[in-house]
Amino acid sequence: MTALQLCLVFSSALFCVGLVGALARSNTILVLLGIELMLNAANINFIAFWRFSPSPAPATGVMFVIFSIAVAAAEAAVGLALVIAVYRHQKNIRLQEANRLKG
Amino acid sequence: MSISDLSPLGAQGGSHVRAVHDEFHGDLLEVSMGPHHPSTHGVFRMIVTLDGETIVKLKPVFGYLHRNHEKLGENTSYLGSMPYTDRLDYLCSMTNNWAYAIAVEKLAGQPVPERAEYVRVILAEITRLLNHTCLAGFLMQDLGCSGTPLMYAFREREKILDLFESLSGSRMMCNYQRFGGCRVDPSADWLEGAKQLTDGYGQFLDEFEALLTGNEIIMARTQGTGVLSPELAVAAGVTGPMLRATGVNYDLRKTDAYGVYPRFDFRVPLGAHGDVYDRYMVRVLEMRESIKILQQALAGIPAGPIMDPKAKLRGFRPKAGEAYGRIEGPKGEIGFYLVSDGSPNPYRYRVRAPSFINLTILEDMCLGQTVADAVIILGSVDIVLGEVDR
Amino acid sequence: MLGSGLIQGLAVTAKNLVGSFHDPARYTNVEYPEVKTKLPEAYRNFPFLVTESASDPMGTLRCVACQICEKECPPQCIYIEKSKDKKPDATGKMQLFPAVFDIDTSVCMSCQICVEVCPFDAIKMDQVFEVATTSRFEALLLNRNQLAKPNTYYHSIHPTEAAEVDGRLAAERKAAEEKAKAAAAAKAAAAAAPKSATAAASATPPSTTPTPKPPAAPSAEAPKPPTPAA
Amino acid sequence: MNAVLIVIALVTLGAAAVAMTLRNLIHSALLLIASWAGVAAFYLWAGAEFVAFAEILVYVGAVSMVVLFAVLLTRRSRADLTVTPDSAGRAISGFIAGGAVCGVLVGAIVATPMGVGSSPTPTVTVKQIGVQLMGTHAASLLIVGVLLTVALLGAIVIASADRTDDSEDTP
Amino acid sequence: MIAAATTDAFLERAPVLLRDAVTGFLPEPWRTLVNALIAVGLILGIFGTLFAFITLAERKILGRVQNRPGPNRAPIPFINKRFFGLSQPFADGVKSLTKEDIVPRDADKVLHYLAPVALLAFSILTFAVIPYGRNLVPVELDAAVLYFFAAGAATELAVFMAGWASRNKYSLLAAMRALAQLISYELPLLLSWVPVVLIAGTLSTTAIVDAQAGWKFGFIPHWHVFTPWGFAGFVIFMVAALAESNRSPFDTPEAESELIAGHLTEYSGFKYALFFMAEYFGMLALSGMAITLFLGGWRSPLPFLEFIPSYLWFGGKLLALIFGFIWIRATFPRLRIDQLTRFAWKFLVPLALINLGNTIVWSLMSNSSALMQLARWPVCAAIILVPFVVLGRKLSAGVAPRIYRYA
Repeated sequence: MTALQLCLVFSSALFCVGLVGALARSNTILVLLGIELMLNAANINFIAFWRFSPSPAPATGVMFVIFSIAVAAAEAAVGLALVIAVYRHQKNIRLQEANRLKG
Repeated sequence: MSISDLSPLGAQGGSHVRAVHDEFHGDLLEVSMGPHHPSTHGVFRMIVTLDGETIVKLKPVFGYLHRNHEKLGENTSYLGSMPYTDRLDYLCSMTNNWAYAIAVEKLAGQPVPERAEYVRVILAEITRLLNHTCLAGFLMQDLGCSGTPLMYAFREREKILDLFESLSGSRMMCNYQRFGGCRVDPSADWLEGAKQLTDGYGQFLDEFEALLTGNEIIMARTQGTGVLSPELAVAAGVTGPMLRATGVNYDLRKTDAYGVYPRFDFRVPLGAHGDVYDRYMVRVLEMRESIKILQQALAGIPAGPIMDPKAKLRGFRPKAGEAYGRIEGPKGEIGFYLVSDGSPNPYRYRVRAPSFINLTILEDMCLGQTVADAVIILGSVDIVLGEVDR
Repeated sequence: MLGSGLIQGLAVTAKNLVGSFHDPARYTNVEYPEVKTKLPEAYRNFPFLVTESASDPMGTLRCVACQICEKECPPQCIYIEKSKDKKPDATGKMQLFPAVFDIDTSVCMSCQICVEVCPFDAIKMDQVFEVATTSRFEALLLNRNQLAKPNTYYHSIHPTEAAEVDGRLAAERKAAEEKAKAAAAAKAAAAAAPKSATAAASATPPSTTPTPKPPAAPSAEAPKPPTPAA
Repeated sequence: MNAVLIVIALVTLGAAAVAMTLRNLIHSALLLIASWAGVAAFYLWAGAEFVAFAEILVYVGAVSMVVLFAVLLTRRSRADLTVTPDSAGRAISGFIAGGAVCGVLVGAIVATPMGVGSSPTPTVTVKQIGVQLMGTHAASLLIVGVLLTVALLGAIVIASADRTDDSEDTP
Repeated sequence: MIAAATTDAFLERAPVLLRDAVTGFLPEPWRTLVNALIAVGLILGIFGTLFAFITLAERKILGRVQNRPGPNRAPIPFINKRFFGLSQPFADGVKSLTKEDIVPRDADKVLHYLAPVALLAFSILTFAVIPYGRNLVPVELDAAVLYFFAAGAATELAVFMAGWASRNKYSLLAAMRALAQLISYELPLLLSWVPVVLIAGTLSTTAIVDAQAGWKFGFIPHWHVFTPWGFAGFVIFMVAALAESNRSPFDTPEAESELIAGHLTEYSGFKYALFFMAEYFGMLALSGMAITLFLGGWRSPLPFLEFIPSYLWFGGKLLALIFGFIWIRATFPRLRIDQLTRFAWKFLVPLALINLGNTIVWSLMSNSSALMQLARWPVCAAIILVPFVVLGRKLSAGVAPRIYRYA
């Protein structure tokens, strides 16, 4: 297996860990963290392809990751704010119980 | 419904508060501050219920230093209670002695020579300097100064304690006043020492204030913190600088005009907001007035006996009756209520301890404030646990 | 402007930092075990019993076991047992003496009331303050052998007060001798009326005035062992 | 070279996997931070220094704090930190879905012939990144800036207490 | 650089020469490794010793400020001389090593154990990129400043771990406070050095120090602190650094009078010592970074003082900043946590942002005529001073000395 393939396997494994977490857990915070892991796995792909591409000059992968991290930070902030808002309304953060649109 | 609506009377018992907060707020955290918390001024304990850092309930617990003071007073001779009064408010033994002596003198109809009255005023005002300086130091320690103001305060306190020691033999437990005068006549050297202390104290206060009074952090921390309304203060029987910081003009030195105080020219500083900053500033200004009183008293002290020659030391049996003697102690009105049945021991002996009564409104001042504020509010009340728990 | 008060505070601390190196008014510390400040004359710690002679402390105790101090002591830390026999005191009068005189210094609160009420100047306040021991009970309970200290020691710690007391005692002794002479001449009865507490009280308070008052020796009344008040 | 990568990958994956199965939320969050640090280590390994430090700064320094804050704010007692066990069905279906995706992805990666890029480690200096950000990607930078601002404001609005609504909505 | 190194005095080159003498005979890959190990050992040794004596100096200075001698009793072993208590740190070290390590029964044992280790590890990591002298930077990184703050950002995690794992209500409150405080002050801390990066055009610490070389008129060094934006940035950086290193007046997480010892309440013995050490390391590292960014790094302030080796200049500046930390601690009381965060968000962050704009104005004006060169001083000073006064007024609204009436 080449280094690139190793990186990609690593990234897909991380993606699946995040996916399983997001699907299997019912705690909203853990679901959010799972999604963060999936985003990180995607970033790993960008870096891996940039690192092993035949012509890495333009540093596009790095740019992508920088923007991706910024978006992930925004997502985490909004997501966790939502978690707190949900908690404020229904006194717990179990995903199944957050089933009302209003309030 | 806001936090301020949770009046201390409405929030009887934890269950009510908990019910309210389960609906509207996050979790409540119940913290037991004390009795071995670094800034509870001894062994005071506050059971504080917190919403985040905001206090929604505060239950003071005291009695860890209870020594049966009043019952002891009923089983000890009149003279024998004098050293015990030293140990009430162990920073201000001189004023405690004086208040007790006044009560007994009232009971027995014992006159006091003029020189002794002057010496008593001098010692009481020096005690006020001592107490207020220490309090400012402790308050700043509670505010988080790393000991600096406290050490300056203690440096000056040391000079005062040296004076006390050379006069009465002990630094803190002076046991100096007697019924009908004072135990020892202060020498000319001693009076000169007191004069030097008085003259130098203004300079120390200037430096102390330069360090603290204009400090933005201190102002931000203390202004608007722990506000006490004059109505509540009067209703709760709060006295002393605590009361005057709310703007109520009540100073026993003026209202009772006991001793030789009417002969001295001094003013009573009053606060306007009743917050921690006012309490601190009123004390600082009071110290400056005390210096004025001291200068006048030291200049005008007459010669003469220090003890009434007819005063009895031993076998002292006042006729049956009752008396309440009070003075303006540094912490507030310190009073002793005595009932005599003609025996060598008082039939009833009761202390009106200013720190204890000033402490009763702690919860009202702390509600809605943060933990950090609770500490400085407690500090600004100026308690000594020896007096609170008795 | 924001920060001016802070800078003022910094200036004060800087002044103290520098001042502590050269200004003795700021740096008032004494490093205790090596350097000790002079104790003021009035300083008091625990009581001791005055004896007339250092060589025979038990024989020359001024204490006559009248038990007034035991009664007046607020924390009741004094325990006295009277002797069965009598021995002559300084004035040559036969007196009782304490067979047991214990002070529990773990209870004593150094209030000096025993000194004030003593009509015989027999108990005085000591200035020894380094009294830490390893044993909580035995070592803090002082018996009369440990408590007895000679008059010269009393002079060394409270010179003014001791001089006054000695003068008064000498005057009393003289008065007693004169009175005894007069009594012998007049063949009067020996018993005197129980003396009032007032005389003792006005005579006892020690004074630190630079000009000690001349001992007001009541020539009419020689101090007698007071009949303990009920 | 590959050994370092494998170690990094195993540590990262292990931390992430354990984090996703733990019942103590604080432990989960802290382990996830470890796994993010692992990802940053991977970036360092790959030569993307700037990205690695940015990852640590953003994830370990900021996102983790927000997560921990959220955990602390949304718990009612200490016992609440251990979340109730999830339903077995949900867990099993999650594993099946995750496993399937993993299988497909790994299969595809292994089966695809990759051009063995034996090119030297590309270097990208901070200056290059800066020039690119301000030049080629200036528009994206602006958009991301706006996005972050909006997200921040939105988060504040969402999370800030609106106590007036509370009274009617509480069951 | 090379030319400078050859003309420099022997002392200036001594560290590098010494290292080469020791490791010069080793083959290449080993040599780098050994050099790295030596660097790590030196940093740990020097800063460990510095930590020990700074704790002593802090207590001594605090003592002198408070008109007392400070610790002066610990004798030097075997010769039994006191020497102003110079061996106090070693006595403290022995004490903390031999004290019983108490872990609360309900504590989260693993985290309780990991927290001090993590804190120390992260704070030591930050030492890697500070240039301690000419040619004396342990790791030459392109994004060194970013690395420094990334490693520093992780320390708050350790504080949280400690507070949470202790299972103590005071510790928990402290953990929450620490999080709020560190998040709040991370922002002004980061924003305050952006102008430096903007002007120097690099994130590398050595390049930033090089950008501050030279003197104007032969006696005003080109340090960033001697510009309006640099001075403002320095002050903001130091205030934020005080908060980041939990020093008075921002020591709310371990507020002694409120929270006993905050997150350290349940720590004893060596773990406590590790925390203590890590906090001082954090303070040292932040001071070192402040020197690098604003105070000209290891450069001497005046040309004729250049004969003093660069690392001594760095050390001198470091000690001066540490003295500042101690002086501030000796003077100020503590802010409340809400005032502290308000100060960060409503005062420091806007000021730092304005300072960033200020820097841009500065650099735009620097390319123009001599008149503009001169004019940029008052202009930039005004740009930062006016907001300072206005924001300060708003921040301290309703807080003022009062006039008191007398009855």
